[in-house]
Amino acid sequence: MTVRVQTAPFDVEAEVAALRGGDARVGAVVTFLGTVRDINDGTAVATLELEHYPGMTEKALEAIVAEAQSRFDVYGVRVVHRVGPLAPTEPIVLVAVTSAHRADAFDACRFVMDFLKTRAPFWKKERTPDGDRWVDARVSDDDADARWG
Amino acid sequence: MTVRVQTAPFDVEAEVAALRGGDARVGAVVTFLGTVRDINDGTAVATLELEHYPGMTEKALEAIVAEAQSRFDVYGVRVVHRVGPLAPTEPIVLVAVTSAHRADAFDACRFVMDFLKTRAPFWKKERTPDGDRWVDARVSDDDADARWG
Amino acid sequence: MEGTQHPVATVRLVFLARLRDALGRQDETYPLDRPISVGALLEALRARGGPWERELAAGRAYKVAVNHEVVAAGAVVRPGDEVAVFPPVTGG
Amino acid sequence: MEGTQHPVATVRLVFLARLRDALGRQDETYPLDRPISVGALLEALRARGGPWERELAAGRAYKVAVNHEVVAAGAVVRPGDEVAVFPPVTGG
Repeated sequence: MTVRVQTAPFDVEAEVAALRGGDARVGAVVTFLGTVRDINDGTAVATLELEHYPGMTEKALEAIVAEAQSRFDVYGVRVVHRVGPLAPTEPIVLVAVTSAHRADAFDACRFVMDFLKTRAPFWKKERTPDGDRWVDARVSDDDADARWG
Repeated sequence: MTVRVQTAPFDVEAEVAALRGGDARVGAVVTFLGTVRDINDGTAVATLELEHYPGMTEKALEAIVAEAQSRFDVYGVRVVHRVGPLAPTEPIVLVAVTSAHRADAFDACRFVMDFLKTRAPFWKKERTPDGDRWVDARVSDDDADARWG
Repeated sequence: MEGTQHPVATVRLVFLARLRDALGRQDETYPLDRPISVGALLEALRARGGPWERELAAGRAYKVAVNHEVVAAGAVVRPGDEVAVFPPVTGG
Repeated sequence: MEGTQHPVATVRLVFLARLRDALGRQDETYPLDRPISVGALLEALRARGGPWERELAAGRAYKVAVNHEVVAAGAVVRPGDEVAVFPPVTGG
């Protein structure tokens, strides 16, 4: 399974080991780990609540991975995204990519994250000292998505 | 220690955990792991032998990290590079970067790898079925370095 | 195969995240016995007034997916489809 | 502080990787009692003939570091310095 959405924590080392799979063609492994910050746009965040749309979210992630695999020369791509309540410093998302060379691994990992941020159906709610609030979409994420043309 | 050169294997999970250090300002962790390929430029490789220049190599890596920290908005950068004999699939180098946001983490990690490949005093010798051979510098690495201007 | 043995005369509506909170429901079974456009469906929902009129107004930022694919207002909704309405995504 | 109590009249030469193999040594203590340019030092080494003349020829791809900093041929080598000669790097 290259794509998973789950409430449970994930084990980065195990995910990367499974992706590498002892394949000696692999020369480069790039991973992105997204973690909960305790400050967002200047507001203290106690807990983040992540929601997805079961069925559609998995399909969207699979489409993003397929697009990355068609654009870049990579061997494997894995995406694990958590949902539910998450405290500061907890991992939210892991994207791991293997390739023969570093340029494709970096490009593909970044591409997946940029598209995931703008295309994948996930929504964040922050629990702050002033109450709960849904996070608004960031303009900078749309810009990052637009980079890929 | 943000920079280390060693013959022993490294533990990616432990290195990343030490770099993150429970810092809730961190929202993005990008890691690059370089691993030994069994094929290089079409030749089967049995073992790689990595050599460095003790003293100068560590200084060069520290300069690369300092340059990355001045160019990008990152919290921490860690580089661990192995030397000595390495078999296919074994990790050679780890670069890990923490930042508030993913763009700086990706840029800094890639910058460090591009400069490490072209500036850091490491030399590779391949043990192939046809005998040992020193690896020649890659033109594509110089190109990657030139990207950063 | 849908509709050959048991004709479906409804669509499932799904509301997510902030819109679910604002509209006060997570999903509903909506009667629909013939194809209509997404725009016409939204117009019918807005006619409920209150939060429906406010949240689904033309200028508001929200998206519609039919059977898990984001679509424009001209897309067609058929009986048996699943139609989701949600705010811009903020994942990762 | 170097040279105040025990004047140094040598430099340490270090040869790395393929050049160490080709020149047949890893390092040597080289007599030097006054500053000279890197170019003049290389010229003196080339005068040894054989692999020295071949490997350190002007057109060959190699680099020189003085006290761990890569330098050009015009740089100055002083007694007490460490001078390393090595092929283009191929790390990571």
